[in-house]
Amino acid sequence: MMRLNRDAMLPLLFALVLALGVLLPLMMMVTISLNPNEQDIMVSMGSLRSFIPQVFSLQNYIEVWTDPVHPFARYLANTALITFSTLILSIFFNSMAAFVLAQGTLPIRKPVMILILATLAVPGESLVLPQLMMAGWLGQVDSYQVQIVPGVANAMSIFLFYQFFSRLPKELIEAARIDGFSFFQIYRHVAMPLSKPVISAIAVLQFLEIWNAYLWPVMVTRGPEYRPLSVAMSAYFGTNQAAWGNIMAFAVSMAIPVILFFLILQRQFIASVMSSGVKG
Amino acid sequence: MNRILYSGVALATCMMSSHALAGQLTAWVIDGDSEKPYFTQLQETFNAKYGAEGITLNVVPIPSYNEAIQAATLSGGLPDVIMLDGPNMASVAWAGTIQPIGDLLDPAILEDLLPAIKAQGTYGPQEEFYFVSPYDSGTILWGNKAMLEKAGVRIPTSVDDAWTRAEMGEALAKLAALPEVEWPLDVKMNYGAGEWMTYGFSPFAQSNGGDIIDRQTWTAEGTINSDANVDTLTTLQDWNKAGYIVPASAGDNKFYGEKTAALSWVGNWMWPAHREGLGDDLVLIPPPAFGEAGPISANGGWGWAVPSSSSNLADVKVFLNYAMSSEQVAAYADTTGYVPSRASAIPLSKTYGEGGAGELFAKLAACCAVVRPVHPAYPVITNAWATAVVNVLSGDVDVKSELDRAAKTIDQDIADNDGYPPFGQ
Amino acid sequence: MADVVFSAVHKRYGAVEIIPGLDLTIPEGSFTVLVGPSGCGKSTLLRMIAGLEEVSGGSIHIGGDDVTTSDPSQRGIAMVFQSYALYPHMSVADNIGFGLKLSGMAKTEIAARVADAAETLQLTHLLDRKPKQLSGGQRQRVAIGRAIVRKPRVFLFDEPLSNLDAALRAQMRVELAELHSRIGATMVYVTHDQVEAMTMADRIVVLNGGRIEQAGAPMELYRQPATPFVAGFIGSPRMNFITGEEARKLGGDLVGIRPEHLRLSENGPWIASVRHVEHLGAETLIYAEAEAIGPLTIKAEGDVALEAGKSIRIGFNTTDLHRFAGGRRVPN
Amino acid sequence: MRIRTKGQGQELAMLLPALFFIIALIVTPFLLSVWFSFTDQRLVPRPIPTKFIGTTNYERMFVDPLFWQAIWNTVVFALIVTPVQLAMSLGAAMVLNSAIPFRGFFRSIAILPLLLPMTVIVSIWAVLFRIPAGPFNAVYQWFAGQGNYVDFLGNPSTAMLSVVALSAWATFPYQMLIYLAGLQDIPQDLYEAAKLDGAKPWQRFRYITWPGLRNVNIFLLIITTVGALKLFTQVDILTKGGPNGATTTIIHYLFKQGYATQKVGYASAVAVFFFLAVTAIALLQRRFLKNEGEA
Repeated sequence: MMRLNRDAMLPLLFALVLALGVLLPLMMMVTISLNPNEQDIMVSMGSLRSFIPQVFSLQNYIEVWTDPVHPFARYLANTALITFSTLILSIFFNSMAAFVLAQGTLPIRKPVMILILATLAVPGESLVLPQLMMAGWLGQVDSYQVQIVPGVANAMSIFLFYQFFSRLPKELIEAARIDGFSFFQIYRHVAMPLSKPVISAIAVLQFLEIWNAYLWPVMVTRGPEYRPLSVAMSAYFGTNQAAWGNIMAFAVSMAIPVILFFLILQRQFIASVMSSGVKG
Repeated sequence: MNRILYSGVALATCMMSSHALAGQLTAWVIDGDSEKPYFTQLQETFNAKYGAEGITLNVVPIPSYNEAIQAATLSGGLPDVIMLDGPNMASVAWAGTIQPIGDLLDPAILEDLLPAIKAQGTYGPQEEFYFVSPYDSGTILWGNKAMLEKAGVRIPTSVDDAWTRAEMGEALAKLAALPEVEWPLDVKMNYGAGEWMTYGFSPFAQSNGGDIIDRQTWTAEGTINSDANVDTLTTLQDWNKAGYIVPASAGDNKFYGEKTAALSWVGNWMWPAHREGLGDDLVLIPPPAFGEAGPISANGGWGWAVPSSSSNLADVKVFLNYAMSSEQVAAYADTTGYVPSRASAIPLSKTYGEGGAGELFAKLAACCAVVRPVHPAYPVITNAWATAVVNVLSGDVDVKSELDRAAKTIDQDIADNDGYPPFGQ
Repeated sequence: MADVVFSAVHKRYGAVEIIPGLDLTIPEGSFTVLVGPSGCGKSTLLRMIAGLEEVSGGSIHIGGDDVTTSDPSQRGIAMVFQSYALYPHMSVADNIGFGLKLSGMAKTEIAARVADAAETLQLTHLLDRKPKQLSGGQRQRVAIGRAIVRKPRVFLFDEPLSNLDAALRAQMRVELAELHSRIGATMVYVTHDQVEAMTMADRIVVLNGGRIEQAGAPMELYRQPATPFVAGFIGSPRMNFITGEEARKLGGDLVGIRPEHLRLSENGPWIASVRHVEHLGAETLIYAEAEAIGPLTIKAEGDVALEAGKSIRIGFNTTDLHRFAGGRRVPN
Repeated sequence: MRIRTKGQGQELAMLLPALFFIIALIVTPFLLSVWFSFTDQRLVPRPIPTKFIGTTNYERMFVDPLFWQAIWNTVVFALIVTPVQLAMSLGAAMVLNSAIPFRGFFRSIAILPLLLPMTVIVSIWAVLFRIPAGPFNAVYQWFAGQGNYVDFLGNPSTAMLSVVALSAWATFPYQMLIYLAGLQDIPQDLYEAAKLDGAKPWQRFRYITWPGLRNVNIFLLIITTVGALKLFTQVDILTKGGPNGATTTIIHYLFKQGYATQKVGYASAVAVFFFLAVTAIALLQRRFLKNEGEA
């Protein structure tokens, strides 16, 4: 065992309080999800029993996963497809544009940059209604693309890439030009390989944003064909009688991919969120 | 195993386009636990009967149904047949999203429909038939017999001896005094400011001589904020202040689950849960007479409509007449606990036939149901009223000014839409 | 022919003229050092040769070809940067060979050239490493290797030694000079350090404010600086300057004499008091205040026993005086 | 310039896709909503034509008490949640930056709320807030005695505070991570020097940590405030803006008007107002903080 010095005792105590504050609600989520008996869930809510699993039944999970009206697998596939398509397209297009803005020679860079900075100030929430109508006019409502494309237009992502690219050493770019790289090749072979930290930062933040998106998908999807998990989950609240066991099983099932994704990328994730704003 | 297989089939059908091939019908239906078995049955029996003739039916339950319809309306992706909530029909018909179905339905069926159901489906000054519901619904007071008896409260058995408002207030006071009772009356505040607030609370207003809009002039001012309505809602507010009403955040199960509420004011759909929860203790009590008009029950419900974009009308006709056949209407009622919408189906129903447990519901539907206003502004009307009711029942707000605001909202909307022509002309 | 010829080259940034019309020929095979204080335009000049900086007017020829608007990679040049500018994500071998790969050279040929350069620079055992894993001197060599493999007509160096410590710098100076004599290509080298210029160059171009103050062999600049600026810039410690009445007595508006040309002398003409003495072992630097003349630095051979406050007399040969009038040298 | 026209063509090709998306999906809808705000545009097509109605939408908006209530609620929420969340995040960051055992493990745990979708978090907290016997009320009853309870979500005076608690819990790890980065940027030798000078922990915080976090604080203050002004999801699922409008926020109001009752024109007026307000607040904060920094 590690020897604790007195200075570390108080912070450790706080850390334990913090961990409990975070974990208790989550333990409750898991506990309820493992309890197949709705009546029992209701009765035990509020007592210690709702935090420590008494039964380990996967019945709620099986019900959630095999519900024919809410095809969990389909929702999961939709969510994954939407999330990863958005991520890939967003990172590709936005980094490319940011590289031009940061290192290019085009005279329109300045007005474009001002436009990007201005759009950063537009709250996305205030745009969904006109966006919805535009999607309607274009006949794109209820599709994958209507959920992917708006996420690709991301001024924040351009801005973060721009900050990173403008801090690339000038000499590195020049060395590449002397080596005979075209502008695109410098982007592709020099800038992008060096951008792993900022890519993972943007990827993780956008992943969370899209994976958890709620408002827009509610508005543009009509059924399981294209709906993501977050909307499917809220449908459980719509029925008159909330089945807490199923809701929590759904919640756990939805959270697990995110937690896995996070565990895989944990180091980059922490580093990236930390670098996402402050240093700019 | 069956379940997994079934979900696979459902998944596959979901992935298929909803646009109709000839002979292939798609119907969107609401995604409710109590309706699910009926729709499964509907699809199976329909396909068994008409599959050989080359007509197949695909019933798709849609979660978050209203949002889905809105999205589909915007994108033009509506299927052959949809379900709508009855009072919203006028708004959708006005927008041109659905088409009249009076010519598709067998005249014998039209003839056989309960009057209130017919009224619910009839739109506009031309009185065209746009919408047909396989069931009717009603609200009722559900009671916990043991508690009522313990508190020494008289239990009415028919519309004629229904409680008066004063009597109900006394009953609540007595029930509240019981140690096992936390809040005596559950009025489903947990449903939120949605359709329930109109469905469930406008009957009290109508019983007291009020309404939510004048059905001749289509103005709300002077009707929704009438003295009668202020009086009605003030009583409810007083009951809430006295601690008689289960609060929104207490959850759904105080009456049938935890049994800390003695009465519940809610519709037929809770029948299965109530029956299971209370067993022999469950007693059906007619709606209270809030005023001169006596007991009033809500009515109406979800039903079938045909989008304007639907072109496969020959097959749609087959489907509608099948879905509205006496057998299917009775089956819907028996599965869900609702009242059959066809007079000829009522005797077929186990629950609502003579001497059935739900006879009271059937009688209410015949005597005391008031259709919610069939007007394109209904979504705004119900929203304004529901907001007022929820506000009144969740705190110490001024009833009159809440209702004044509702009146203003509604009249402003009607004016904004030029009176919703051809209405108001 | 791979000489570099500037003809009437201008450079402007907006309204600011950095280089106001400059003519310069850098002879083929020379090791030419562009030297001057920061902001004098020497880096701009180098970068214009490389094509990293556009020319606002005039033309640049390399080996007779007009390259004024050519792409950097088309000019037959290679450049070594101050920060080395190695691609951090590539191995040493890839860093050296990537330019060749882009030009479409066969893999075997690339490998041979990389091996060759690595051999020359003693990098063979480091070829698989990433730049992060190398010391400063090793990185410097990789940067040079990247230049060598291109077999350029002209090598460009932009202060390549300034990130190294003193000992390594001295060593690299020697290595670069050897490299030059071995390949014999034209080398253009930018530095602000006159010691580097003096030790490595066969030709020095002193720049000031975008103009050429003087160009010539190192000792020529030392012996016969054309302007007071060159006189003050070349040589360490810095040349002593005398102005005013005393200068006129000696034959110019401004008269300079190098510290190594002053000596302590019983009968020297100038009387001074010692303010500070630096003992360097082989030589002694004496900082003194001379009557009517001002501060003087004297570099004396060996260890001279003196302390602050002492009065001394200072002598010199008049042939060692550099006289300037109107900003130009007055011939002796 | 005469050179590199080919290179510039390539640059244009690289810039245009993203620029197109920004213009098509942000700039165009924004201009559309400015236009809509002067019309009686509806969401779903209707049989009567859409009209230009001047500033009617704005006039109605400014006299609707619900609108002002929504603004008031939003401002109250932002004013409470911002300091609460920042204090929480800074505290957590300092704890997780100190030399405690299993620090990495604690950090991983602290980040969990950030990984959960808001829908999931809301469903968990809905259980926590339950009456009369949810976990929070169980704790309350411990102090206040059996039979007493607080209707956290049903009581207008506690509903917004409940949303604050939930929101702070849900997103504090983001601010915490940025604080962690900020703390790690403060040179360690400053603390050592302060210790040699005999500074107490509080003084070390006051004179080294706090000034060292200046830029981080400005950044977080702005993004937390702006984020708070956009409050919607939690409220929409948990309280639907109730009770009595106590948790109606601007965005929730906008949606009720524009989506539920389909009055896109009116909602656009709210959106334009919201945009102006958010921009003004961000600019004011920035200016104010800048001035303070220079003084």
